[in-house]
Amino acid sequence: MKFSFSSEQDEFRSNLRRFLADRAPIKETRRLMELDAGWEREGWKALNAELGLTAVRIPEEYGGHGFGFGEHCIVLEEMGRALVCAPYFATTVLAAGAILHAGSAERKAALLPGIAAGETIATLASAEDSGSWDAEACTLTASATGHLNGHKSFVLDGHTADLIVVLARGPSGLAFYTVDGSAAGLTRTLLKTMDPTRKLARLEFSDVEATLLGSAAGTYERVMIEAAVCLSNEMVGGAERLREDALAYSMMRMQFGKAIASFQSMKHKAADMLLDVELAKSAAYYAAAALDEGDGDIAMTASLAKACASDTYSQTATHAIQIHGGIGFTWDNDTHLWYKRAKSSDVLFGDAFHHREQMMKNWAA
Amino acid sequence: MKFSFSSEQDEFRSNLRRFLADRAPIKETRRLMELDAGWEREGWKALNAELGLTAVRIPEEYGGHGFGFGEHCIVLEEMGRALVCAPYFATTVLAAGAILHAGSAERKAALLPGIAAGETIATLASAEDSGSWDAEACTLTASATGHLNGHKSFVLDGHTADLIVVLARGPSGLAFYTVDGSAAGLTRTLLKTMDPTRKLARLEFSDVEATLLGSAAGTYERVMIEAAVCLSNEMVGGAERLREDALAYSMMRMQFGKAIASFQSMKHKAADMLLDVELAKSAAYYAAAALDEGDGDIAMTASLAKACASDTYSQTATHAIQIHGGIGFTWDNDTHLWYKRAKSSDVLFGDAFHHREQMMKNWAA
Amino acid sequence: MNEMNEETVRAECRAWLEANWNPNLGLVEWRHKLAESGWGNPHWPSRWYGRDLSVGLVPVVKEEFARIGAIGVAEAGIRVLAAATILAHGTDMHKEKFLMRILTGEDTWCQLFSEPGSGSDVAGAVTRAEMRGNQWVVNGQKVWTTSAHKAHWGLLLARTDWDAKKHAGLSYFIIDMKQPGVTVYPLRQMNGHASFNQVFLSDATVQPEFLVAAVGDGWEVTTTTLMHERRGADGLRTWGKKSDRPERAFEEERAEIATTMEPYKWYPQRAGRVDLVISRAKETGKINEPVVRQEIARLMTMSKAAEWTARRARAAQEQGRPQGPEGSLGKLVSSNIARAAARVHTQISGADALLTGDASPMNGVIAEILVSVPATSIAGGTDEIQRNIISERVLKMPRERTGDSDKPFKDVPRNLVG
Amino acid sequence: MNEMNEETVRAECRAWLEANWNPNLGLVEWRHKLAESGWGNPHWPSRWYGRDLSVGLVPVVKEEFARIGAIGVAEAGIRVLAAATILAHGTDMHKEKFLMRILTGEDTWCQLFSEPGSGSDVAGAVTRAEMRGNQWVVNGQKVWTTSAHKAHWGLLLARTDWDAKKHAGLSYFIIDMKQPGVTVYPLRQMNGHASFNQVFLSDATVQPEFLVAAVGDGWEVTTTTLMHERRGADGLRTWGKKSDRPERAFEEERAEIATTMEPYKWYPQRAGRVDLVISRAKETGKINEPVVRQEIARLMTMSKAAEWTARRARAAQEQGRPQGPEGSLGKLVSSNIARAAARVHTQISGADALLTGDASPMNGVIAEILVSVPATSIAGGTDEIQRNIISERVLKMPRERTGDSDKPFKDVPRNLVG
Repeated sequence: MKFSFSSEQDEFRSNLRRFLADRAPIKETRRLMELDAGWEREGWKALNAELGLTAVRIPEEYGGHGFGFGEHCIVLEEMGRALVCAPYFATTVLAAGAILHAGSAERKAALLPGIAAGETIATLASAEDSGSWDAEACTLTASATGHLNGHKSFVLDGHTADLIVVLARGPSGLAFYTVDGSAAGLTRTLLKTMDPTRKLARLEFSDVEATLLGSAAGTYERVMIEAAVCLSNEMVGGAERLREDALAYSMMRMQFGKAIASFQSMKHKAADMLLDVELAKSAAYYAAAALDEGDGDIAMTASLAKACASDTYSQTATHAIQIHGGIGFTWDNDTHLWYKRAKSSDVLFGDAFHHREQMMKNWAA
Repeated sequence: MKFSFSSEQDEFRSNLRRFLADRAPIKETRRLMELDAGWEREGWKALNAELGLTAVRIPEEYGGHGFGFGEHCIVLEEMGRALVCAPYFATTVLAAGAILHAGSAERKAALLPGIAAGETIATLASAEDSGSWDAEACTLTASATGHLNGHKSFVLDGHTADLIVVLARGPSGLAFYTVDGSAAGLTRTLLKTMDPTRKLARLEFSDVEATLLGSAAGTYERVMIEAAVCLSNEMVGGAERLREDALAYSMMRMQFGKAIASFQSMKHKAADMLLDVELAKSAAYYAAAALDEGDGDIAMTASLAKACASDTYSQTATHAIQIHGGIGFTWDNDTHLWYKRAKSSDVLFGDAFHHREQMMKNWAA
Repeated sequence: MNEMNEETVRAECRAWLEANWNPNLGLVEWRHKLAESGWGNPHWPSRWYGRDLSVGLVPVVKEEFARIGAIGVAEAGIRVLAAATILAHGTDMHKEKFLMRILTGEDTWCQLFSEPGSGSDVAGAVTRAEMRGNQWVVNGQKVWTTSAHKAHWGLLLARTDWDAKKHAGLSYFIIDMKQPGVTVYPLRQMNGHASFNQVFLSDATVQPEFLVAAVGDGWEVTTTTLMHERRGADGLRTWGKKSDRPERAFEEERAEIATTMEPYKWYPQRAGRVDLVISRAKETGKINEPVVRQEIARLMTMSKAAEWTARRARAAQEQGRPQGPEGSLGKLVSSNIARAAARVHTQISGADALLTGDASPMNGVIAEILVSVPATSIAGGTDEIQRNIISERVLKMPRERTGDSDKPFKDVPRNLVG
Repeated sequence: MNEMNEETVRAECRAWLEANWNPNLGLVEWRHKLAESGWGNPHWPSRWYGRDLSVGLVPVVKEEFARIGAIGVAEAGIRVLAAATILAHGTDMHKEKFLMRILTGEDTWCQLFSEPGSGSDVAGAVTRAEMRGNQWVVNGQKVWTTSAHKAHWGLLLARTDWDAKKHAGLSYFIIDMKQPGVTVYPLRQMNGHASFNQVFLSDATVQPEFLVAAVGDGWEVTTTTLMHERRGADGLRTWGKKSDRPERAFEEERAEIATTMEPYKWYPQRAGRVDLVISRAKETGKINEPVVRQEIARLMTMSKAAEWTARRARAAQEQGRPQGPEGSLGKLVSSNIARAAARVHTQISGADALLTGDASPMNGVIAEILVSVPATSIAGGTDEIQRNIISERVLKMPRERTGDSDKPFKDVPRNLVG
């Protein structure tokens, strides 16, 4: 197993970090998060075009760069760190993942180049009102003629995506279908949520015409495993940023005539936060490497990484607000933006309790 | 509900505390715990006689003082604090409890005066090798002629008791039987355990002649509720002692040229320890008062108190050793004696997880 | 003795109320009458709207008010702290000018203590008051000021001597909030509410007679105010039980309550809404999941034990016995409970915990818990400050060596505030 | 360059081993030969039993030893720290007298640093060494001394100047443990084992030439020893994989391992025995209980993440890149894991967790975990010290102001030791 990044990967990361700090500062996050869409097409196109971020893990034959999860997860970690408002996760992890695993060569050739080029914004609609991402929970149906009826919810960027991959119960079992974002009979509603930086939508399907992408048997689980690993990496990026910012604040904030960083309780908390974040990073990195290397335990590893990232991100965010004191509870301070992202990330694709239960399937008879 | 002790109770407590500090110092605990019996009959008789501790909750008509759980739990808290090695809990809480609830007036008159006078050492044998204190787990049988066959385990002072109350499956269901400690067919083995201050035994019954005490239906649950409350009070006594001793040590122990009590991490830990112990005390006291006042929620309250005391005692003991540093890990330092008592108390009558599950029965439909 | 007094008091109070209580009076008119009678604050000095009654007898009077359903003097908000401070440290002029209008509810007050640079460290205030000509001129910035936009008067802590040591250089003023030098901006919190204000003081003025106590005594006076704030925290939670009777006084009281409580409407969520946990778990069916049951039981254990600890402390106090350490723990445990409750609510509500709109559980209350609980461990003294206080005052552990107590305040390292 | 070196080294080492390795030699005889050849510690200087090899090439040599199954030089116990310290700070006389017998395993060593009054604070040592006549005379008490009863030599830290500041008044000696002034008592731990000793020094003597470095340099030399102790901690865990081959050298090695490992036999329990958790949960059936599954999963998450963190740190190091902060966290996380593992084991074993006799689960191992894990967060630097180190050295937070660094040590408040 690969345990460290190559120097090329390190360089990629530091370029990307500088680029995002410059082009997607937190001020921009605050502007975009107030929009119903949560992002802007022209801005995102321009930002994406410079580094080809949506192309990273798309195979070269479909117009991508053909990198692995190692690189893809670096992008996600940095986007989580910078809290970029963009339909990146939905498009490259969820939709592209489903297409890559379930689509025929023909469908891949039709759909992936647009994603790689940053032209197509896409997503995957699988959970419903029950809030479960398990395949069995799916109730939306597809008829033999490929018409969808039912609903989906908690769909990442579902109200703005051009292309929606939908998990449905079709005539021969669970399958993925593709639907145009503007299809007739499709009603898309932005959900009001507590995390303004990540938009979720509820979709209603009333005889919506769809195209079969491929069977979801096995492939949906695989996409969810990849989603858990990718989200874990996004999460540890956010957690590390929170940790660093809180530490920096403690170094300059004076109380009782000294920097609060000189109080032992603050120092010990900072040490524990470092420990938490480094452990979560190790798990997220290991899981990404395990995906690339085809590790057989990947379902366990993915759940472990997600559970670890969930607990760490929430805990780090709670500590970060506390360290900032009253300031940290204000809207103008940025800490709450990551705090909210931590909470929504915990819930997305199943919370830490869910993933710990999943993990145990690896060991239990 | 009574939320504070009367001045008589306070005085009783402080007399008892002084008495035990004088007559049952930790040196004596160390001596007695090395004996297989775990206590000495003459010494215990003398100590008990002076204050009539075994008589506290026995009704006056049976030779006792007729106090309530308020007073009984003060005794238990102080004995837990002083870590007294004596068959007090087994005799007065378990055996006397079963006799009081299940016995006829005649049997009470026959059995209780000896307990009140400190002549009879008694216990209750209910759990078996499964380590469950639930009535349903009982497999030991009683024949129509009152002969017992089977085994019991984790029996408090079971190898030394004069009188053993046994939970058995009799011809008309679960019932309590009394057995003489020296009965033919009874084999008593001291269990080797990690807590030398609390002796447990395994008993084997091979056609042992027994006398029916009364039905265990309802009464066994009641005895277990009382046991949980009483043990909680014993536990908070130990926890508070650990907390106080660790605090005192931190005040005098110098490192880096100052008392370790002046390090903020030590101060904050001490504050958290105080909070934990005070909460557990409140729960234990409330539960004792609830027993006296016949509160309908007593099953929930007892489990709450036990779960709270379990977590607090173990946590406090862990902190106490840590505060003492290397010294705290030595045999000669006393801290480990309470640490081990905390662990055995957690397990006795069901651990914190078990009692939290019990608690929820109060609320769940 | 006590019993006789209780009877007398009860009889006198009842007689006065039966003769005077009239819900058709205007609220101010009624309270004016009440204040003059001394029954509004019977434990106050008889010279100042009281009856010199011992505090132990106040409940008797309250019972009589409850029996007849009479409205009491204005008791919510910072005005209570203002009254306590003025009673303890104010001049007769202060008492004459302010107390009656506090009791009638005509004047509202705010507290100008906290500053952006000194959160936990109130005595580190750097708002500057200088005597220019014949008046004090104040410059600086205050934060976390509840209801500053409505207040007529402010309790102001300002630094008057920069060569003195930290606590010795402060003075305490009553400042007119309705003057050009005072500008109030709402301060939005992470949960979207704006319950507090920032107050900018730019050459704001205070007449010399509105100094409270002497120049340099500001910290001592502040301590009085803060002590009452801590005591008053309990009151807020239970206050606001409004009557729905139709008469004029009740109608005016309802309006007053609505205005006063407005900034506090998210406070129940801040505490974690333990009261909703069982019912939410039943609604979602999660109450049947063993793992959730454990977490609920842990939370309820902490919550119940905290409640019983508070009652144990109160019982000791009511018996006139010294409170044990259990009395200092309420603030710290409430943080633990709030955080745990937010976690349990997320676990119970699952993905729905994210929702805030109409379709969300309880119209957004669950999500509001998540974004409100962080305030509990910060406001009114952070958890860290609470642990310092418990360890130093209750456990008598050595005090922290601070960097600011042994030199002129001008030389103390402090935050730059932009 | 590197590749050529690796090849040369591999070839040379292999040739030497094939020519010389003989398991029928006595262990000391073989190691003597090996030490002389320089292949026993190839990264040591060629003048002192080494071959001046870079550390990066040592694994190649180890591979060759493993390939042929040859025994290496003595590598366990305090002797390794003694060798490292003597190599760095010793005189030629020290090196000549001690190094060979360290490598052959003939001499065992112990470390006399910790004292009853200075646990976390090694530099606070108060054991006194005074020059009387022509020798040093030592008085004081040391604790936590592994294998002191067997050791021939001790690494001694003692105070030689009470007017100097704390760290400046210390000197470092090699002391003969087999002399009348040295008395060793076993120190029993709460888990019943007695792996450590107390060492009383009563007019024990040290010849002047056994001072290491200069008078007053003791702290610097101690730092070298401690640095190697931290590095060596990993080794212990994997060491002790003994061969079961019948030849004489192997037989003697097995005896050596048994003796050396004796004090450490409870160390696996100290770490919490995470390795047993799944199998115990299957044995007891608890693996099917949702609540237990959560706790196991939490523990495994922490344990796996810690393992991957250690490997991440090592991978960076092996690539010759600077280690990130992840390298300093192993000690602290191991405490968290040990505590959590003990809790999970109790939960899994239920009442049986209390048992220690033959009838107990795994012959008392589970109970031994409970009474051994407290050592993990204390030994080798408490959790508190680890957090201080991480916050100050890794996170660059301000250092604690201590009460002992700015005055003569004789004026520093310290513990009375009875």
